[in-house]
Amino acid sequence: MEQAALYFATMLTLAGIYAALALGLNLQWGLTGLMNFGGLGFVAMGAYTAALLTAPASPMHLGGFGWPWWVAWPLAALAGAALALPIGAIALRLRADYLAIATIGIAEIVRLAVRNEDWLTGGPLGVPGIPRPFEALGLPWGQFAYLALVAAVVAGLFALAQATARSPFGRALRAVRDDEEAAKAVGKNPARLRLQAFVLGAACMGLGGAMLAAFFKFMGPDALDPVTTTFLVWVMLIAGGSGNNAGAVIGAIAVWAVWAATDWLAGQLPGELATRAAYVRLFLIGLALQVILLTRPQGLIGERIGAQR
Amino acid sequence: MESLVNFYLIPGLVLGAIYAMSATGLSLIYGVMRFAHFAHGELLSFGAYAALIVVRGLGISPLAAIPVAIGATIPLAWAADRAFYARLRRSLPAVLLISSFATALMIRAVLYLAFGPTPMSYGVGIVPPLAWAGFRIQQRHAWIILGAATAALLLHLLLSRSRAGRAMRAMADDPDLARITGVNVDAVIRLTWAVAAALAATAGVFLGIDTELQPIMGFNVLLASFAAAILGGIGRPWGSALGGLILGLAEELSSYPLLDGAPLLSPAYKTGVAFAVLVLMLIVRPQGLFRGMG
Amino acid sequence: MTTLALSRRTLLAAGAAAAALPLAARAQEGQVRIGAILSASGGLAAFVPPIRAGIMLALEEINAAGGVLNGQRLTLIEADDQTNPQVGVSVATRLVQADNVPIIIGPMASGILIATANAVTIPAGVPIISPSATAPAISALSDNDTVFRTAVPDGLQGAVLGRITRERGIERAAVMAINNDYGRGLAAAFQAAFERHGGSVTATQNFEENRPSYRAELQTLAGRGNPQALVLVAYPGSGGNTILRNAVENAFFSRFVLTDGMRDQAVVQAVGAQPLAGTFGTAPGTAAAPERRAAYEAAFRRANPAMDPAGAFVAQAYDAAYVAALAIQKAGRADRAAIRAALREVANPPGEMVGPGEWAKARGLIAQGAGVNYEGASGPVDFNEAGDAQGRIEVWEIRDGRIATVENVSA
Amino acid sequence: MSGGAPGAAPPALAVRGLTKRFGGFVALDGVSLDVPEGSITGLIGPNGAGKTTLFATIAGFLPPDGGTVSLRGQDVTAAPPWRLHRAGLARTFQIPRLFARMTVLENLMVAAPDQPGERLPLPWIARARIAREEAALADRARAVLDRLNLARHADTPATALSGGQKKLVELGRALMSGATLILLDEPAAGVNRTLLREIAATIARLNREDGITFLVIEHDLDLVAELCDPVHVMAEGQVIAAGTMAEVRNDPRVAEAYLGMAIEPVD
Repeated sequence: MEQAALYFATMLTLAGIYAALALGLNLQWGLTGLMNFGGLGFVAMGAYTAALLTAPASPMHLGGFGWPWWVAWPLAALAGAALALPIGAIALRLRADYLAIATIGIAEIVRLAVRNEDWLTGGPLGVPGIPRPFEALGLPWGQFAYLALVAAVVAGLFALAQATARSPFGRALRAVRDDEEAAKAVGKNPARLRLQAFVLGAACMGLGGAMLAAFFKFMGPDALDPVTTTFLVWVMLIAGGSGNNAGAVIGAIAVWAVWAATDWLAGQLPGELATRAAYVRLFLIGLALQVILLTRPQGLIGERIGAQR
Repeated sequence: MESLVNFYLIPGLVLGAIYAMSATGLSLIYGVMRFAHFAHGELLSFGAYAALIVVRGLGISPLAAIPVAIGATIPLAWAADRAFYARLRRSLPAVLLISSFATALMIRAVLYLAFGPTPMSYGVGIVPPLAWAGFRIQQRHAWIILGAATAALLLHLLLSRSRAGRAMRAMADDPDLARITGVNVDAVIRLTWAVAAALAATAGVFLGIDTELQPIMGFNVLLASFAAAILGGIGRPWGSALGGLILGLAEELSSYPLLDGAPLLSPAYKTGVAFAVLVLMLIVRPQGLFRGMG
Repeated sequence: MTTLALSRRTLLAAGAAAAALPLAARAQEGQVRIGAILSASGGLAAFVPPIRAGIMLALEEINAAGGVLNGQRLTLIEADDQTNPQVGVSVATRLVQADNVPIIIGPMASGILIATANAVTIPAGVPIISPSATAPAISALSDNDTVFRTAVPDGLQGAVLGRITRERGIERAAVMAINNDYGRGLAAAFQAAFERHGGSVTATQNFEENRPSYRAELQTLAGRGNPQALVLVAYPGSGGNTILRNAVENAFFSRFVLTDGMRDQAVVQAVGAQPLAGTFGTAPGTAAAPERRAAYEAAFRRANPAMDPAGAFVAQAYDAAYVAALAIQKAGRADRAAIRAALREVANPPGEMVGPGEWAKARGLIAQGAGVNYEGASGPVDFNEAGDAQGRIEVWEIRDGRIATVENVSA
Repeated sequence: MSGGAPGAAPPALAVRGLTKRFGGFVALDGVSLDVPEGSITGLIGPNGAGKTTLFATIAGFLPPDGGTVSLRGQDVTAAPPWRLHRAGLARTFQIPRLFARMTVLENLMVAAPDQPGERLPLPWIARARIAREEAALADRARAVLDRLNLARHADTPATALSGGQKKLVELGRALMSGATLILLDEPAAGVNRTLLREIAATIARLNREDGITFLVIEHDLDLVAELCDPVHVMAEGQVIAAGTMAEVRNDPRVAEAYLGMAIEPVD
């Protein structure tokens, strides 16, 4: 029974980290209509910032300052925001799909830099030995405590996201999303609002990256890939209901549960089929996305008009 | 001088030709349907594998298999449009973009299931290059450059001389106007997919000839193709083609050993060149080299 | 509203089912489950089918010879890490916490192994045996003695490669290595050994996977310091073949030195036998006694006529499965700590030697309480303090278009 | 009401030599006009005359290529829309642009200028204060809806309204901004007769009771005749005539401009 509880705890921890990413994306896309397809770049910024600040000293990469997580994580969020600031200043003037492509490009460049700047990131060898908060408690309590920490962070982010969405600020963001020209006509400055939303969302992603790095206790250039770090989050947000913070969180948990279940089902298949199962799974993710878009484009719980007050 | 041409300019042109064909299709789709088609890379891969089947089955050259690749890829594009994009035509561009990403996953998965992850190639062995006064070019590279030029010529004739091509340009310029002036929108969309898929399939075969076939081969050039399309002004087929050539050359030339044998930029960062150019472009001239539409 | 309620309920049900399934299937009687984390999709996928075949061969032999413990069947619970550490961590969690396996074979890639071991298996005390993770850093994990490998660390292979390259008359070599832990680590080890033996590396270039062309990199390498050969640390599928073709076609290099990643007949098929004549390389070798190796190869060919028993890490995978089974037998129960403690007892001397296909004998010895010492298909499989098998390195050559083992040397 | 005498208080809006080009096409060719304080000024002309471009350029949506715009004597040429909005200038669109995923009430509330709740991090730390401000804002918005006879639609999603009602909501947004000068782009287009009367009456009342100045683009010349004085006529990017409706109706240049282009439906 303890193993089962641990399994749930691990899965929930990962789902919680994804929920943080989905909340960030919801700020950007759901509330403001910014197509950020470069989530990986911001997650990587946060993850490496936290990794280098908390890991023990090492000649293989910069730093290893051994700082406590509660100092490093806010700085990781800041690092995500710091990356978003110049990108946003350049790219947010552009059409939505340009932003999508530009953000993918930035994410690629971040990935290349992480892989090649050995002095900073340890290159392909990554940063090992990242401490995980509460691991000193051992199993199973350390695991549960970490889950509680992630859950608390997500709850905090959720509360902030709700306060943002329901505030006049959130209303202005939605105005920019629905109709930029009309937003200008009612006195909003779309460029400024977009930049704020973009940077806030990126901070959420940076924080998510920090939690991920601590969970893996390792961060390397292969540890983040676009499918699981960027696109899966999109699936989660769309499935849960973009524009709705609760939708983002529920989408993250639901899609992660399905993802984990398909992995488990694949494991039950005999030998050769199991190899192929990964591809069947890829196909099913695509199909699920299409079915959601076609039959329930607003997601499980869509944005509710007039529910903000 | 010879080494610059042989090892940087010609490979740059070959890569640029492949980017250009892919970017032109993306650009046409964007012009007519107003969304960034993320499954375009998978159209390349699909065309390449379709050609592989006949190359292996009939023992013909991959160049001769291009019609087969085109013939297989066009129905695939139509099917994706029919099944998904057509039903979302009235949605936001972002929704279509996400849908096309989902389509990409599905096509890629099918290719993996059918052919597995191991790279495959059309031919075996090495063919010596054609040489002329120190300049050398691989035969297949000559074919690719010629083939891309032919494709560009055909596309030019289609867009400028045929009624259907003009209708396509009209749609791209102003969809609503085109609609009320009696352009058959559905026919234009079908034609656009056909042209884009044909270009993608050909580019896929070329990529396969130049390197190897893998289900993700198309996705690997997709982002550079987008960058090329934006560079040229998305929605403008000629701008995109030129953008492709520029990026291909820029990517290869970025590691030219100008100073004392050390490359300008570590080749490890080569894939970043396309995006660096793109970001610069967005700062300096966001509408693209040649004004984009819309 | 009804559709919403309905879909919410469906979703909850789906979620609950997803979570409950692993529990329902746990611990079926009459079998002992071994976990395996392989990179069935993603960058290393091409290596997996023969490696899986190696593992399956060991399990089938053991099951056919009476199974483990009291006649229980060994079954393999597989997971695909998609060559991605993040996925690796989550599937390892599933194996450890939901499927409750007592021991895991894999993961294959070093980066994935480090991530999963740190995050999942070390805290849970689950022993893992990787057949193919070769990064030197793995030896240094603080793992409570739970991380083992039958693969030989890159440091050893690089040392041998450096020595034999020099011995074969090459003084100046250019190095091109895939830009990951494997490529960088092996290239560094090669350079150290090559220079120690009086060679010099003219230039090193790390390359990104899956690029359409590598001419610029090759031109850069060929143009500096007049190298006599190209040392290529790569996998065929993620750029290795393309690099060889680019190099041959443009006459950048005519001699190639390769590593285990490129020890694949498909490379010869793609590039051609003639340009690769005289190419040599290293791989984790077999230090196995010839008759043990022969027994394994014959059995493998019977079961998998289309695959190569000498493929990269295949024998290591077979041995990993075999040692795992022996440790379970020795421990007397499918318990993680007991198995971990038994691993060295069954793999290292002292004890009576048992080899591939000799399960019944090993079983008998263990039942009598006698010591056993497994000598496998890849080598003696003796784990040192770091959990590394002390293997040997194979030197191979391409002769008449076929890959042939020349010798097995110790580092 | 007529334009102020020289030397009197500056006009609400003064446009001088405003020019706007799109590539080779000259959309505005040195447009000059005054909107006297307190007037309902009309702007008519055939399709493609540049009227909507003029609105967009005045309101800061398009950067002008030449000329000046001043608001009550202050130069606001090329000022961004949000600055003009704060200075009391609001515009509506030819085809109403409401925020689709908001209720009618929210569409109005969002238009209020200088909302403290739009400045981070106030929404996170001063929740009570924001809630009070919001309640007051909602009351104001309801009062505006009352005046526009839309109170029963307060919680309706904006997309569910008829075309005429959307026009009214746009007007309501302009009122919420506290604008003293409103640019109305075809308030009567696509609106049924009954609602049209209501809109006309509302504009007149707002002008009379609240002293709001209007510049109105309108094709319904009877409505222009009823509401507007003075009236400016544009054709091909230029102002070709100005005066009372009766005066411009009899101007031969105006007749020519209308005949030379597609004939307008003049009832």
